[in-house]
Amino acid sequence: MECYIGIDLGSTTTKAVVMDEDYNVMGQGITNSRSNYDIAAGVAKHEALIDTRFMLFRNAMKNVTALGDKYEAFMDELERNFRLEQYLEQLIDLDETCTKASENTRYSEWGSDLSDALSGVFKRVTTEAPELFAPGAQRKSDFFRDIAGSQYSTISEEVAKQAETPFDVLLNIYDRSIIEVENRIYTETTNQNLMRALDRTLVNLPDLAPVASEVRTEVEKVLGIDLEETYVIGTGYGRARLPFSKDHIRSEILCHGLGAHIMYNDTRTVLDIGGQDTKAIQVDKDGIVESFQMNDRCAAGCGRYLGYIADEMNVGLHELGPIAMKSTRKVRINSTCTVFAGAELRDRLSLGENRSDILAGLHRAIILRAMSILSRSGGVHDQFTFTGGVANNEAAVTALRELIKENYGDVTINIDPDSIYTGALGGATFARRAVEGIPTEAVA
Amino acid sequence: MSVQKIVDRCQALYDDLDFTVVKEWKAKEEGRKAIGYMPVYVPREIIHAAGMLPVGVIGGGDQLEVIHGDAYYQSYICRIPRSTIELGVTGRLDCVDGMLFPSICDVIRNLSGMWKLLFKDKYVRYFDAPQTYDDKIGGKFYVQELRELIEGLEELGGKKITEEAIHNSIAVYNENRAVIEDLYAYRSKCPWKALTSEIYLLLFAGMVLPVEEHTQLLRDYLEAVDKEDRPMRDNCRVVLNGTFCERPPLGLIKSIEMAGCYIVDDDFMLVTRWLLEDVPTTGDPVQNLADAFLHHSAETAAKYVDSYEAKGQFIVESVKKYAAEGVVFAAPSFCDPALLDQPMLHTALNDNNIPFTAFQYAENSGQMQPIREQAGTFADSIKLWSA
Amino acid sequence: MSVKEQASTVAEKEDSMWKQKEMINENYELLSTANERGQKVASTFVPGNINELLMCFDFARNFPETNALQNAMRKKSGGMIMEAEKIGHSEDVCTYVKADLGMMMKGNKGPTGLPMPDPDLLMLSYTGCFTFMKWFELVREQYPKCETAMLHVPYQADGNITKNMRDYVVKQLKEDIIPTMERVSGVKFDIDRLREYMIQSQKAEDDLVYVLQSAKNKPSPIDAYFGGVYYIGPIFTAFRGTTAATDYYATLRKEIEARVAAGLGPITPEGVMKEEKYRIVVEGPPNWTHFREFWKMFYDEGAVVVASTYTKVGGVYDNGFRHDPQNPLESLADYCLGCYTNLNLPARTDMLEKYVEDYQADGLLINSIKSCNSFSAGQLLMLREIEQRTGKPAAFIETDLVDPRYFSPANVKNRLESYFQMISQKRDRAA
Amino acid sequence: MTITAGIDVGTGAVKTTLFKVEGDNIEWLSKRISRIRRRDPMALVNENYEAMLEEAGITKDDVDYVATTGDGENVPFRTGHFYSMTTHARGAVYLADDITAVLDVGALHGRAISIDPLGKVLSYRMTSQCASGSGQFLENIARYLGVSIDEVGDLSQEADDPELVSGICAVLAETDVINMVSRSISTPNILKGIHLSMAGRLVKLLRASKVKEGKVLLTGGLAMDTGMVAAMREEMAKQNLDVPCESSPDSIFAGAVGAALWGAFRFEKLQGLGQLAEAS
Ligand SMILES: Nc1ncnc2c1ncn2[C@@H]1O[C@H](COP(=O)(O)OP(=O)(O)O)[C@@H](O)[C@H]1O
Ligand SMILES: Nc1ncnc2c1ncn2[C@@H]1O[C@H](COP(=O)(O)OP(=O)(O)O)[C@@H](O)[C@H]1O
Ligand code: SF4
Ligand code: SF4
Ligand code: SF4
Repeated sequence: MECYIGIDLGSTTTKAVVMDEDYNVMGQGITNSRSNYDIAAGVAKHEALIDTRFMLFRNAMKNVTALGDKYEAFMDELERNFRLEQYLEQLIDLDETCTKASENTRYSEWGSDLSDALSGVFKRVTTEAPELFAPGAQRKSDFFRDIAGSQYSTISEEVAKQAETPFDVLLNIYDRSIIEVENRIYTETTNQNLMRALDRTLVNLPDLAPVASEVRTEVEKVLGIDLEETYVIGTGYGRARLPFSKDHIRSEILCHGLGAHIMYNDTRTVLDIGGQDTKAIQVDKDGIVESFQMNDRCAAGCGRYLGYIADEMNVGLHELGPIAMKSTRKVRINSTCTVFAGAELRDRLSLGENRSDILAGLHRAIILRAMSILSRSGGVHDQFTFTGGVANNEAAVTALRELIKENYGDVTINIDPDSIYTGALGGATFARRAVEGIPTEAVA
Repeated sequence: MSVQKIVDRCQALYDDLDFTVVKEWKAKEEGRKAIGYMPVYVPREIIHAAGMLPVGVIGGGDQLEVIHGDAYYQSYICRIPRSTIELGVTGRLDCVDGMLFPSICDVIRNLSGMWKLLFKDKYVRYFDAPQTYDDKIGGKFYVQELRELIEGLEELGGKKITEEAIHNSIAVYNENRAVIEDLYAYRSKCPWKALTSEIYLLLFAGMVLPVEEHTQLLRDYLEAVDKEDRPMRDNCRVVLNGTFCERPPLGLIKSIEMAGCYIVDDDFMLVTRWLLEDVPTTGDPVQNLADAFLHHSAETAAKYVDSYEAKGQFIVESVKKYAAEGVVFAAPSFCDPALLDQPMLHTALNDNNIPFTAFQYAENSGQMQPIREQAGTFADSIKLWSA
Repeated sequence: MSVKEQASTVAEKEDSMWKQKEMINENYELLSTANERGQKVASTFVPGNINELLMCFDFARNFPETNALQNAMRKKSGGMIMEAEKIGHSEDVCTYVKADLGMMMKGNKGPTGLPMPDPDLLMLSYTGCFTFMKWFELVREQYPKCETAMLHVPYQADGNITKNMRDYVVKQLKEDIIPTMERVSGVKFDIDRLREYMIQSQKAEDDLVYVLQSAKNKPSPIDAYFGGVYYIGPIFTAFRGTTAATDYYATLRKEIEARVAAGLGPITPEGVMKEEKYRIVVEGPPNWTHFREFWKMFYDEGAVVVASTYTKVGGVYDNGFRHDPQNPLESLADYCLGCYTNLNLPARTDMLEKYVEDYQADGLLINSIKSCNSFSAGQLLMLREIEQRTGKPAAFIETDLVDPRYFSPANVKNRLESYFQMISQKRDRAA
Repeated sequence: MTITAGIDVGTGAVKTTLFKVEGDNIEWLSKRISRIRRRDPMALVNENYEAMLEEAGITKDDVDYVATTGDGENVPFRTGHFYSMTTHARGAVYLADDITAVLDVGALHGRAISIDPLGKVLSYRMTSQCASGSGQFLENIARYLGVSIDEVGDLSQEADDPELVSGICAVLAETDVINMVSRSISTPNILKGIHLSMAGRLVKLLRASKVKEGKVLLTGGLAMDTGMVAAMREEMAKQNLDVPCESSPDSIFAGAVGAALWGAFRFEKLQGLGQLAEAS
């Protein structure tokens, strides 16, 4: 199958979208950005190709009529099991890497206590793994670094209390090892993991026994399809460092503009809040960029700010929005300096202000900055599309809706659950067009 | 009236971002007009003589959500023009019929042009002042500037501004200046009674109230506060400098007081104390205003000091006059005039063995902890080590 | 490649470049020996400079702004700025001032390494920038005995020069500045000498205008920003009114005429530009610390600057103004009043609009300078106005004049690339 | 005899000290430090304070004066509060001899304080809003690089070609560091680069606070970082600031020490005046 791929190398996350020759989105992949850009791009692309494969499974399974109403349950189980296999595979790697790291002489004073503590930690992390991927389970993040990291640190804090090994040492071993682990791509084992996930699924869903062999054949058939990387376009903050030629690179402004246009044809204004930058883009009816504005060098009020806050409060990024939504009273916060956000938070908490209220104020402060950038780019025109990671945060979205209404009246606001992929979608579209020979003009 | 009541009233005026009192004043009589200005210096007497209300516009403070204003300014430009624009584009300044932009700095100068582009139907004037103080040269230029202002306001108001009217207005403002002088003298005598956080609000009230009413309000305050029994604290006495253009947040003033400093002189809303002597009420009033400006006006970073020797003497004098123990410089971030001026003032203070400390603020600064710390250390060092 | 080498790659191409380099070096040499030779020295600012008048009193002319930018191109300004910040200057204020003060503190060696003289007169031509006033107040602290002459040039607040403004400036010249200069220099004022200089000024001004307007050709034979800053060098500083300047501009004009005839594009540090893909109007001063790197971001993409406002800071000539030997003092007044940063925002906006139209530009780029409130405050409104009035796309970047810390190559390049791609995307559709 | 406690509530750690002062005789009874690490600082204050009293074998009632500093204004049982620079100055004079300046580098701020021999603050400078030169930043980067905080110093000193960070903003500096890793710059060179960048700013502060002779004592958490101390020395030499720079093993306690000692001073003064009740 011909695959047209867009990769958006962002400052926090790297996203990839796979498109087929008819401009259908086949798969999406995401990973955390890291110092090795090639790896980040590689992992995101790999993830998107896995997602594509799942799309093909889904299509194929529809043919297995015998599956009937068990189709959904089957796909869901298969996917979760696959994620679990993937997680376990990396966990084993992490365990080995940590163990090796712990043999370093600098930890020798802790002796065998350390290796005991470590193996204790990993035993629990591994035992608890299936729960994380149980049906309906909420994960704090989609990234191995975060999921494993939070499991590891919670468990090791407890372990450290009982054993004689300080928490700091355990944490340090993790910090050292995770870098190595996340810089490996596990491409070869993907198919094995899939097959293992299938086995697990068939065990977990005994009802399916009658159709098991038929399902297995279909899965194998899909695995046989070659996903050919026909054309790849890179974009995003780190694009200059991608090993791509100039023809394969587009500015993130154009990609976001086009991506938003593809998602919502009538979009005129696009706001993207990512980890380190905020962009306001005005596009015309064909998705062509009319003007754009970005935040200046100060990173205040971008997504990373929320990251700092979440760290400071020891909650997951996903939980920030819901906490802020509980706010009942308005608190005005003026400083959006990312670094001092934590200090302000503490200041306010010590003055007795409520956590939800402060968080709501912080979200509003971020959106206020975005509003200024929007205003600078020429305001908000119908329809308005909000993209980037921060669009996943309901408190940010709520503040945005309020402020748009206050300042620009009734405007249609589009927010796609997949909005974080907007740039990559634009990139994939450019990739498809490049092969078709359409320079930049919109076809949609 | 009790002190609390007066202060509450001023606080309400301070918090009102919609200039309701101005609207009310205008509504009282058909055809009334209001003229906005940045309260560093403009000859309010002339606006008053035209029968109009001078309205001091000093940004939006820390409660205004600045959305559009930020769209017009880079991050390295001070706050006040953005909140002023915000007030303008959100219609809050619709109640002023014209704006005067005195020559304070390039930011305000350029803001005058922006106002022209943004509010095409308003009277907008950049009010230039001479930086050379020879009567025959700078004086002549300034008199002509004043006359052009008079003509402009006459046209806007549709009626002549008589000499007599200007004389009267000068008298009214002389009176206002005199009460403010009393207020400052009183605070210097009993800084634990007339708190600076209150004086600041009182001066702010003068930005939006008719001058006659303001004068009365100040008198009431002086009378009421003298009767109050307020605890005296073990604080040191400081002159606050640098706040002449962008308003410091009230929290900043309170933080300085809380950290152990009594402010005994300041440069808030200088327009109220710009002219240092009574302006004569006989003779050519325009000439009188020009003379006062050229020869008897306060020093700020916005004004050229024409000799090396005189530079910084104004603040040294103020320290002596108000028996201050030190100077606290609080300049708005990115304020070129104030920040470039400071090293020279530091030299003058050093030469006179006057201690000082310096920090920056913005009208919407929320974090007072570093400021408390710096002011507190300054106060600690004066308190622990003096005498 | 070092800055010196860069300059020479540019210089190798044309005679005018050599000439200019010599002139500048010579002036630094003159300055370095002025104190010993007993020649009086005046320091003054580029906008609204009264060079011809200073020459009437035999003053050697020192331009601190030029020193700062020359030091920046030689990568020396960063250290100087730090030096000034160490003695308590804020990070927030204009870096030209700090570079100048820092240079004094670091032994007062000029850009070419020669010592800078002590001034005898601080000619504070307060035109179009408030910071000038503070700047010389600060320099005055270093030279308490040196006289300071203030020439206050009022702002063109309503977009025109009123009689009151002109009279005020002329009166200051007559009654204050000239007597001060006579006193400091010991030379008697001779108005005919001033007239003679102005005849030279006029000629040079005519040629400069030709050169700058040659960018209306397609392809443009010059880059009116990166090349332009070289072209304005002599006339904006110590040379306006000298025959050396007149010769320079005559030579330059011939070279450009030849390029026009041959249909050549501008010369860049890497040779003649091949294809003119984008024609841009630029508002705002350039960055000097990474000048070459900055320029490269343009010519690599085929972008030519066809008009710029920075080349009007030391005098707006393309609207017809010339120094006038018949009315020397009045024309000096008009010159000062007419400098670019002394124009109000509506006038500046009109000027940009006209440039975009007259030079058939693809759009406007604003290089917003952190240091300079005079230029920068209000630029975002100008940008919006130009977009609306011309329908052409505009873009905004932020750098600084001489503070290397504020030039973020990746950031600037990212925005420029996005901007150029946006122009081409729009153009593809139009086609 | 006066028993006095000093409590320094920082943004990174809570430090407490206990002293017995009798005229010129100063005896350090006990000390405690806890990294805050997202815990409630006030709970840590209580915990530390009680542990400290227990260690010294005294009760709350034996303490004559409890002096807070840093963010300790809200500690309910304090007797009085002194501001950080006042206390760091006093603490420095106690911790080392012949000090003329103190450079306090904590979790968020840097402060340069020039003092006289008795610990009087003559002038000072603080880092501005931006936080790129702070302990927290270094800690974040260290975690990112997988280096523990007590390892940072030694690694930094192994650098052979340090790479400076542009350092306008901590967030962007973080990106800078990620870029460096992607360009395979070694960990020691990155760490040293950060140290040097921070030191560059801090020396600027020192110069601005008019330190010319004598000796500088580093206080606060980063004084524990040998790489930072080395970088400070290098930068001072580079910027022609010709004074020695030292750190003390108890540098991180400087604020708490100073607070306790000022507390004793005030206690004696107030006792003399008979105004103890009002002490604040
Ligand atoms: N599920 C989520 N819930 C809340 N916020 C999120 C979520 N996912 C991402 N974010 C926010 O989005 C930011 C990253 O956005 P992204 O568009 O990926 O940035 P970039 O393109 O710069 O890498 C994070 O800093 C975080 O604040
Ligand atoms: N042993 C150590 N080596 C290096 N840095 C340290 C060490 N201990 C603490 N720190 C740093 O010191 C900081 C805390 O310093 P401190 O002076 O207590 O700051 P604050 O007073 O703001 O809490 C922490 O952010 C940590 O990075
Ligand atoms: S430290 Fe804060 S204020 Fe400074 S640039 Fe970074 S985010 Fe902006
Ligand atoms: S704060 Fe300073 S720079 Fe800003 S407008 Fe006022 S005087 Fe000008
Ligand atoms: S503010 Fe601008 S015009 Fe003024 S000195 Fe600085 S760079 Fe020059």
